[in-house]
Amino acid sequence: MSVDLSVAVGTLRLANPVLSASGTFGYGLDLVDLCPPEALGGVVTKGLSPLPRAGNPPPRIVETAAGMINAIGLQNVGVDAFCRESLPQLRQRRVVVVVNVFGETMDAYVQVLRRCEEEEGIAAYELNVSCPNVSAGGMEFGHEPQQLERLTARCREATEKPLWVKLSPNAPDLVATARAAVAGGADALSLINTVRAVAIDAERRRPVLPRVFGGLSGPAIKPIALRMVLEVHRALPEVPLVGIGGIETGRDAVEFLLAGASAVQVGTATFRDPAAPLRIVRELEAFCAAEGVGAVQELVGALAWP
Amino acid sequence: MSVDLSVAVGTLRLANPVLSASGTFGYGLDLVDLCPPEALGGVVTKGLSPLPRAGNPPPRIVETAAGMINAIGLQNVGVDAFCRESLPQLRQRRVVVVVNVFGETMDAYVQVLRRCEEEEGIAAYELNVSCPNVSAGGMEFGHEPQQLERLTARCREATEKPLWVKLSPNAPDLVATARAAVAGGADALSLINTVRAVAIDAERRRPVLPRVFGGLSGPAIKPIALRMVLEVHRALPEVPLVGIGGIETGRDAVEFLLAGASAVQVGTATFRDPAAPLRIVRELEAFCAAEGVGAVQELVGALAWP
Amino acid sequence: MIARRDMRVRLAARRELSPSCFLLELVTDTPFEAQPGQFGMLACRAGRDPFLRRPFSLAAVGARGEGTVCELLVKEVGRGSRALRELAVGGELQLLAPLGRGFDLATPEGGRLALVAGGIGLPPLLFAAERLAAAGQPFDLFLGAATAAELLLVERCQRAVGAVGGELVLATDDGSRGERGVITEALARRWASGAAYATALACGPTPMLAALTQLARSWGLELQLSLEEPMACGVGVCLGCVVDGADGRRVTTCKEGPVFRASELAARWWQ
Amino acid sequence: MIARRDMRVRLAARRELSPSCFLLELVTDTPFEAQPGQFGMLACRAGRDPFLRRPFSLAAVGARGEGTVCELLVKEVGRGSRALRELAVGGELQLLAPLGRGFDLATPEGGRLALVAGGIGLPPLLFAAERLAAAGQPFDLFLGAATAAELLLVERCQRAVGAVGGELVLATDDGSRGERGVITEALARRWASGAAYATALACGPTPMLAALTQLARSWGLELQLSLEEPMACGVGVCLGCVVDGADGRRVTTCKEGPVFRASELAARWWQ
Ligand SMILES: Cc1cc2nc3c(=O)[nH]c(=O)nc-3n(C[C@H](O)[C@H](O)[C@H](O)COP(=O)(O)OP(=O)(O)OC[C@H]3O[C@@H](n4cnc5c(N)ncnc54)[C@H](O)[C@@H]3O)c2cc1C
Ligand SMILES: Cc1cc2nc3c(=O)[nH]c(=O)nc-3n(C[C@H](O)[C@H](O)[C@H](O)COP(=O)(O)OP(=O)(O)OC[C@H]3O[C@@H](n4cnc5c(N)ncnc54)[C@H](O)[C@@H]3O)c2cc1C
Ligand SMILES: Cc1cc2nc3c(=O)[nH]c(=O)nc-3n(C[C@H](O)[C@H](O)[C@H](O)COP(=O)(O)O)c2cc1C
Ligand SMILES: Cc1cc2nc3c(=O)[nH]c(=O)nc-3n(C[C@H](O)[C@H](O)[C@H](O)COP(=O)(O)O)c2cc1C
Ligand code: FES
Ligand code: FES
Repeated sequence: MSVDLSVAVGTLRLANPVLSASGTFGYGLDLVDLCPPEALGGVVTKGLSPLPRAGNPPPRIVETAAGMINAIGLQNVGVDAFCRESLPQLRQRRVVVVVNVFGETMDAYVQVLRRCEEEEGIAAYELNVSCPNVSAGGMEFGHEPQQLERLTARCREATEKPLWVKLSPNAPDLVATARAAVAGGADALSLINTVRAVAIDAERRRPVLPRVFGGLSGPAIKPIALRMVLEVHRALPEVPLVGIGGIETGRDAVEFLLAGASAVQVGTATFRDPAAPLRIVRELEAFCAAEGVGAVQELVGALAWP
Repeated sequence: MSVDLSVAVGTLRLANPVLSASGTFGYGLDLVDLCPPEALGGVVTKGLSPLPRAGNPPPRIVETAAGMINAIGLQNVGVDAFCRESLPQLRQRRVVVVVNVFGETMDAYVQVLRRCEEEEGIAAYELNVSCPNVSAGGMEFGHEPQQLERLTARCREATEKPLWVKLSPNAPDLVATARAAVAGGADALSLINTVRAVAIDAERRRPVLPRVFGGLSGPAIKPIALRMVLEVHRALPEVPLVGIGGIETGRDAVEFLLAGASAVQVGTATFRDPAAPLRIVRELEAFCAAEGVGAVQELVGALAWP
Repeated sequence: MIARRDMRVRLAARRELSPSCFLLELVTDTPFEAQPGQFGMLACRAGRDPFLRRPFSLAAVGARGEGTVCELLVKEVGRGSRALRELAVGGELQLLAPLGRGFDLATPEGGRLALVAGGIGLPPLLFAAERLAAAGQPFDLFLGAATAAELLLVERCQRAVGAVGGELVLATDDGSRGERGVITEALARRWASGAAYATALACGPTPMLAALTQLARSWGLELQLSLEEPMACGVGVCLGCVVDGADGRRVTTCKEGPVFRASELAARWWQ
Repeated sequence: MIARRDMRVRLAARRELSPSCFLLELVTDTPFEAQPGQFGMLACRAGRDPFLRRPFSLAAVGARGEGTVCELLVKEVGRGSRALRELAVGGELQLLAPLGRGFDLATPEGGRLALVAGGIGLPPLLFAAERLAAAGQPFDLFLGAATAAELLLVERCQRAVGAVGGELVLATDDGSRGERGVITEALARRWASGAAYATALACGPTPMLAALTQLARSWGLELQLSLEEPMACGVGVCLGCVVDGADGRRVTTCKEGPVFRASELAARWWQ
């Protein structure tokens, strides 16, 4: 049985619903031999800022039970280097590119978008709003609905391409931030980013990470991510969602689709299995074939509510 | 080297800092052969309500990566049966008993406390406030600081014994709820309860749990629990804390102590290893001996902040 | 009550029984005993994946040297059973056993037991059959499966039944071996032709148990059922494994079961 | 560049080398090759525990039949290495290899290489030594450990060194074998008595590498260091394994390393 894997995330059509998540697939070209990016629904870039950033000092990662904590600190080559060095190759390979954007001020976000708008071959933008808003005292953009609405609206003005806002699971009120992003003009919401977490070195009596806090990812958080997708989908059933958090298998992807996601992103799983996103596409296809699902799109939001 | 394992949680002295967590050790007597309750710092009972409750329909549990989701629905024998059937034996064994209390109204909490106050052999109370407040429209007591303060104050009037309030990780503002519990008269705060989560059956396209949502526990949540203990300890350094969430080893216990907990509770780990709480006491002792820690109490809050 | 223990066990042998099922021979240094129908909680792999232990009915328990050998029959369905399939012989696991309430094997004077097993429901009944055979108590064994290849350990079952002059009745859904159709129909045919049993002991898929309960009620046959529910602790502390009891209480399968008399369970459990 | 592959490998043998260290012989059906200093990301147990793969330096890679045999030397310190200790022979694992940038083994005309290994830093240097021996390139090997029992594979090292007329210098902190003291002091004594090296290749604990860097700088000796940093992906996509580079950039150990020339690293990396 042949399965139609294509999905729509708002107006954006994808050949299949599996994207690589930001920060776990470089700029899309590091794993061409193990996981060809053009075989995926799309690739979300490492978060880009106007200028290159060195990120946090090491150590930056800690293994946890069925997950890991990272504090990379948004190291990136800067939007300009990305556009010059990676984008042409991605374009040539016909990769669906979603540029992940962050900044410490609203202007910084807009700068990244403006620079990208000069280029061909970008399919959509994803705003990483788990970033301290320097002008508003360091509170994360994604934690305060009014700030988030303004940020989204500013970015909305800068582009007509699909604009995704990536929600933080640490926000006091998830649904309120979701609504704010939509009010500001978001076309879709991606969720979730990493969960705030700490690791402690018992012998040395100090936090493992120099900045103490980091973000938890991997299968450990899957049940939380799935819950959040379901909550946002029930509150805002018309808004396209992109599900993220601990996805490791085709079946995991199905669960997120059923909960209301139109597509999914695979992050940490790629560290354990560099071909994970591609494998998940195949497993998803096999699942649909076995269950008699002709088109993956049918699964989106198809959860029976008891 | 002999290690002094005793700790103080406010005015309550415990022979060691390891308690069994509510809902994972029955009423303290089910595992006397595998994990003698009198060898622990204490035992926290399954949550008690004024009358017996049947809890949720099955299925009630789902395995997840390094954790599980439960929706037991607070099945319990009722406070009266506990006081008649279990408490005398616990008393005889000189077990340090912490009664976990919940209700759907403030009066229900107070009723449980009043009934317990008639008995000897209860060391402290722990209020489970992750319970829908029926009179306030179903919002959980632990999610709204004002309600929580009132509930704590009402319970405070009913007893002079140590009163612990168990915080929910799902509250919009953890530190605000912590402050409210303290303002209401709590002697200590236990954290964390389970994290709201969902599991989906991909083939059947429905939630695994009949009530859809459940609570995630186990090592998967440890990095989140540790972060929350650290956050509350930094905001309220004078308030005794009891750390809970994914503790499986003596080293895990040390991490919570360093983060600011005066004692810890072991929950889900007991399902994988019925002797886990006792093993953790021994591992903690071995850790201290190896690291030259003469008294466990020294570890409490001893994390170096970078 | 037989003392339970959390034991280190070593995989001494694995034998394929069918395309999906295999037998594990686990040995331990310490002696232990169990009743048919009791189970153990097995950590299927070192480390945290799978996270929870899995309950497995004990299929045989006997002395070997100073220690004990314990057999499990396992059907490969998911994470835990797959880990058991992959475990190299010589590998070690942790087993907490024996747990729960087993079958009551006492037969009323001159009465006869029917043992009814569907698919991977065989293990507790194999244990019961071999115990009954050793004690010289008469019984018949009804063994059903989807297809011939999934009828497990038929010769061994035959030996146990034969030792007490009983009958081994086989049935497969596709008729590839034994009678065609489900095993409860085979039992009903025996009953209709006069085979009166004092008690039936059964384990198998829920539809089989449901059909059996209906029949037993209409016949006035006493029935003991071994149930399978998802379990976290296996020792009665998590309340994860409950079923609805006849008295309206929710009862734990791990501690009050896994064997229940049908009369102890809520009628709606069967609908 | 040699193509990397994510391969199924089977544990063909495990050999104890010291109280804490052992050698694994992993075989795979597919041929692969590697350069000394390159590493592989090994999933140390089936399932999710440990969660991340662990990087291990390749200690030897060679053809066996149609496939390849690859040796690792492992020190038992935590979850991953313990799982490797427990893995039954015959068990299968997943290995992504070869990864990263290895040593540059080219020797300037008439020059001589010094290979310096501390403790479990031996594997990449053993690989280098056996390659150099096979190619007839002269080198001396300096091997240090805390105590005699932790000096690994001494005879095998001796054979490699002997093949090209080089010297094997041993040192232990407690003087139980070879020279007393740290291995860098042994190197310094050789240097002082006129042994001029073109380049040193080194792997070992950070204090050893730091001491070596100081010495090399004062001597004007070119130095290649194999670094160990915590890694999540091993392939350059997570940015978890960075160290500070000489040019102020943070460079990935897994992709731009693990072998760096000392001059490529920030001076403060050594303080
Ligand atoms: C008291 C008791 C005794 C048991 N005795 C035995 C025994 O002797 N032999 C034995 O093989 N099993 C037995 N089981 C079942 C066993 O505990 C596991 O549930 C089973 O091995 C599946 O675990 P898993 O980790 O392989 O699959 P999981 O990863 O836990 O499940 C994988 C998927 O399969 C589904 N599933 C679970 N069980 C079954 C099933 N039986 N058939 C089809 N799908 C299923 C799950 O819903 C899930 O979707 C017993 C259970 C109980 C409660
Ligand atoms: C490029 C590279 C090559 C490597 N090659 C080898 C090799 O050939 N052989 C080898 O044995 N290891 C090698 N390692 C180290 C290896 O990857 C693991 O870090 C090591 O095996 C410990 O993993 P674990 O899971 O056993 O311990 P973990 O559970 O990860 O760690 C347990 C504890 O030990 C500490 N720890 C980690 N590493 C060490 C150490 N080396 N000594 C003391 N304590 C430690 C950790 O901080 C932690 O507290 C290499 C690392 C890198 C980056
Ligand atoms: C090492 C690492 C780096 C990440 N960097 C980014 C980033 O730059 N921008 C962003 O929006 N999310 C980033 N994330 C979050 C992931 O995109 C994803 O939301 C999260 O890890 C949860 O998914 P997972 O469990 O599949 O990894 C990063 C995650 C990890 C593990
Ligand atoms: C099956 C189960 C039942 C629980 N019942 C209760 C309860 O009755 N009252 C309560 O306050 N917490 C209850 N909890 C929460 C635990 O006490 C603990 O806070 C939580 O599981 C996190 O700790 P852990 O990861 O060590 O299990 C329950 C947890 C589980 C897994
Ligand atoms: S499995 Fe925990 S009570 Fe039965
Ligand atoms: S380990 Fe991921 S970038 Fe090096």
